[in-house]
Amino acid sequence: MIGVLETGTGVWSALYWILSFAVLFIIVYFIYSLGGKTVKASGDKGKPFLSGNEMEKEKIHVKASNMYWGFTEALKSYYTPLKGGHTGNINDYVGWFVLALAVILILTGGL
Amino acid sequence: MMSKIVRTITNILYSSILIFGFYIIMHGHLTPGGGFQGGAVVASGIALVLIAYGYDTVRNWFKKSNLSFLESIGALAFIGIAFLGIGTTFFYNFLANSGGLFGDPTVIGINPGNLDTSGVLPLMNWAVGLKVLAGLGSVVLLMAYGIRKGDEE
Amino acid sequence: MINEHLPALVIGLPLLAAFATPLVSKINDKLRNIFVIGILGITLYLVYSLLCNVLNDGIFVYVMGARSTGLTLPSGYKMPVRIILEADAMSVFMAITTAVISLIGAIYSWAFMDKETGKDKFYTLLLILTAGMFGMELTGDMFNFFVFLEITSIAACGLVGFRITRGESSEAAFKTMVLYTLGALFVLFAVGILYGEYDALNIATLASRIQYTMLDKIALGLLLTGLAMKAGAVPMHMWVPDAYAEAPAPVSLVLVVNTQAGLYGLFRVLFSLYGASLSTQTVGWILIILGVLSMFVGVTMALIQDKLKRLIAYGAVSQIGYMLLGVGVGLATLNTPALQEYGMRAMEGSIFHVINDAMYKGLLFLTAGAVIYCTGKRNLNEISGLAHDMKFTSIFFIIGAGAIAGLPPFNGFASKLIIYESVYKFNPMLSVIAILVSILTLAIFVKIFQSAFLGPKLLDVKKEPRSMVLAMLVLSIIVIAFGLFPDVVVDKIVSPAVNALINRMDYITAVLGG
Amino acid sequence: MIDNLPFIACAILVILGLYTLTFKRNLIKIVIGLNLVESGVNLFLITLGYKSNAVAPIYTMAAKEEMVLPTPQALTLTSIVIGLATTALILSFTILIYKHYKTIDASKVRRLRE
Repeated sequence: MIGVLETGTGVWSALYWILSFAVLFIIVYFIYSLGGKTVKASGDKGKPFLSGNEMEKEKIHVKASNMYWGFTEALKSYYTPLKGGHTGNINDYVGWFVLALAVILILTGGL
Repeated sequence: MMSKIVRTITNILYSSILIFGFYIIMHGHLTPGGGFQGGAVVASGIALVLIAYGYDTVRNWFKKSNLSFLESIGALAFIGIAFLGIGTTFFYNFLANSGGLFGDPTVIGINPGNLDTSGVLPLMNWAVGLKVLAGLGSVVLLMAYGIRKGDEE
Repeated sequence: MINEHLPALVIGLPLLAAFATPLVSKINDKLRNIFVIGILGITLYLVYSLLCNVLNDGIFVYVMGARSTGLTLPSGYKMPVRIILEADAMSVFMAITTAVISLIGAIYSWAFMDKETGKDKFYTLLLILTAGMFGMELTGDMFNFFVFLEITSIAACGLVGFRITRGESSEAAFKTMVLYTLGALFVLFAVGILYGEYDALNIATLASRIQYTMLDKIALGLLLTGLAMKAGAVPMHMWVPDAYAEAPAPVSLVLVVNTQAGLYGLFRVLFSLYGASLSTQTVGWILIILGVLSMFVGVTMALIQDKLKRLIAYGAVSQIGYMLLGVGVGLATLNTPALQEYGMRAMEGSIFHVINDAMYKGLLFLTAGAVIYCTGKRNLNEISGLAHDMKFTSIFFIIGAGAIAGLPPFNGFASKLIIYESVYKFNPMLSVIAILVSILTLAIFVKIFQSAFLGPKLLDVKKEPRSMVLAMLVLSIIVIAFGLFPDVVVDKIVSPAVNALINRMDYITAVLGG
Repeated sequence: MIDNLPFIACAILVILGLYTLTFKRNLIKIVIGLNLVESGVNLFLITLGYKSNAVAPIYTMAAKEEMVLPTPQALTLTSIVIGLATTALILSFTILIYKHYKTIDASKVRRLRE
C-alpha cells in the first residue's frame, strides 16, 4: 500500500518508519508495564520538586527569551552584527535590496 | 471651507469638469483617453469640491457607501461583460461588427470617427469609468477623513 | 463547454466574486461567508479539473478575447499579439496549492475575523489576492505577469495593514508595499528591456528569440532580484517577518503561497524564458548562495525571537532557502549529464517542498493565530501551559513543527530527504548546512512548544472555535497523508511539474506550433 | 547622442528615485522616490515605442505618415494606473503611521526590528 520514494542515493518509505515505531513502541510499553502500578500522581507527589522550596507558578515558567541563552551567548560575535543588520528602517531595507541587485548584476555579467 | 471666490469658481467649473470627464469616457474608443482617464477627471472634480467646501460639508453630498456600491457595480459590469464573451473566449468582443449596439463596422482611413463602433469596448469603458470615479472619489474622501481625524487628536 | 475555458474561469471566477462580495454582504454576514467559501470551493474544483486536463492532454493554451494567438499581417508575417494563458504542469501544480490554501484561509477566517469590522473588504481583498496568484501562475505573457504581480502586492499589503488600530500593522504594510512596488518596477523595467529587444511580450515567443546579450543579462538581474525579493530570500527578506507577524493569521497563511507564487515566477523566468541560453553555472550558484543564506540567516534569527508569529516567519524564510537550493542545483546541472543523475532529483525535492511548505507552514501560522485568538497575547514570554486548555491546537502544532523540522513520518521529511541526498552528490557541504539548519529548525519549534504549550497554567484561555479547528484539521491530514504517501504525490504531480520546467521546447511549441 | 537622451533621462530618474528611497528619512519623500522610479520606468517604456515624425496611433487620424508603436503606450498606461493605486495605498498607510506614531521619520518608525 505504501510505496517507495526514490531519494537520489537511497529510498524512503513511510512503512519503515511505521514498522520501527511499532517495534519501539512495543518495547517501551513493555518496560513501562514492568513499573509499579500503585504510584498515584496526585497531591504532593505530582508537584515538581524544586529542592524542597514552594515556588509560585510564575517563577516555575521558563520564559522563551531565556531559552538557548548559552547558545546565543557563545555566538555573540555572530549575533551582534546580524541583529545590527535588521534595523527595521525602511531605508536599510531598500539599501539591502539595491545592494543585492548590484551584486547579482555583477555576477550575472550584466554590468 | 475656503473663501467665497474659490467656492464660486468651483461651482462654475464643477459641471464642466464632470461633462469633460464623461466626454472622455464616452469617446474612449475613438480618441486618446478612456474609462480610467475620464474617471480620474471626474474624481478630480470631487477633489476640487472637497477642497473648496471642506470635508464636513462634502461628506453629506457623496456617501462613501454609495460610492463603494458604484465601484462594485463598475467592476462587476466589467468582468460580467468579459464573461459574456465566453461563448467564444473570455473577453471576446461579441458585439463588434454585429450591426446591433455599437456594432457598426469600423471605417478605415481618415474620418471623424463613428461613436457606434467597437463592440464591447465602449461598454467596458463605461464600466471602468464608473469604477474609477467611484474608487478615486472614495480614496480622496477617505484620505480627507483620515487627515481630519488625525488633526482632532 | 467549461473544460474549454478552465484557465480563464479559474482567474475570472474569484475576481467576479471579489466585487460581488460587498453587495452580498449587504444582505447578510453569514451568507457572505458561505458565498466566499463556496466560490473558493468551486475554484478548487475548477483547478482540479484543469490539473487533470493538463496532466492528460499536455499544455493548455488559452487565448483571451480571440480565437488564435497571433495576428497575421497581409504580408504574411505572423506575430503573437494577444494575451494568452498557458497552463503547464508546473502552473497547475502551483495553482492547486494556491486553491487549497485559499479555501482553508477562508474557512479559518469565519471564526477568526469574527470581531473585526470591515469584513466585506477583507473577503474582497482575499479573493482578489487569490485571483492575482492564479493569474501569476497561469499567465503566458510577461506584462500580464507584472500586472498580476502588482494585483497581489496591493491586495496583500491591504490585508497586512488590515488592523488599522495597530500602528505596527500599518508600519509593516508600508514597508512591505515599498519593497513590493520597487520589486515590481524592476520586473517592469526588465519586461521593457525584453520588449524593446525582441518585440514580444509572450513568454514563449521571447524564449524562442532570446540571445542572452548584455541587455538580457541586465534584464535577468532585475527579474532575479525583484522576484527573489517577492519570494523573501535573504538579504531582501526583512519585510517577511514584519508582514507575516502583523497580518491576521489567515492572511499569513495566504501570504505563504503568495511568496511561493513569486518563487514560481522566478523558476518560470529562469527555466522557460532563459532556459539553456543562461550561463547555468553562474545563475545556479547565485540561487544556491541565496538559498544557503536564507536558510542560515532565517533560522538563526528565528532562534532569538520572542514574538510567536515573528519566530515562525523567520522559520518561513529559512524554508524558502531549501527550495532555492534544490532548484539552484537543478539549474547548475541543466546542460550537463549530471541533470539526469541527481539534478532532476534535487528539483523534484524542491518542488515537492513547495507544496509541503505551504501546508505545514500554513498549519503553523493557523495554530499561532489560534493561540493569539484565544489568549490575546503575541509575546511568547507571556503565555504558558496552553496545552491544558487548547488540546487540539497543541496536537496540530506538534504535527506542524515535526513537519517543518523534517521528522518522519510527516511530509517535510520526504522532501528534505530528497534534497539532502541529491544535493550531497553535487556538493557535500551544502547538504551538511541543510541538515544543520533542519536541526536548528527543530530547536526553534521546541522553544515555542516548551514555553507556550508546556509549563504551568498561567492564563485563562478561550476554547478554539470549530471552524478554526476544522481548517487546521484539514491541513494536518494533508501533512500526514503527504508524509505517508510521498511517492504518489511525486509521481502524480511533482515529476510532471519538474519535467515541464526542464522541457523548454514543449513550452515554446505549445504556443508557436511545431 | 540626441537619440539616447530619453534613456539617459530615465536612468537619472531611476537612480534619483533609488537615492531618495535609500537616504531620505521622511516617509512622504520615500513615496516620492518610489514615484520617481516609476516615472523613470514609464519613460523608458514610452521611449521604446517612439519614432520621430510619426503620428499618434489613432486609427481615424492615420494619414500616410508612420505611427508610433501603440503597445508600449498601453503598457505605460496600465503601469500608471497601477502606480496610482499603489501610491494611494502607501499614502494611506503613511497617514495611519502618523496617527499612531506621531512622526513620519523613518528612523523612528521602527517598532518592528531584529
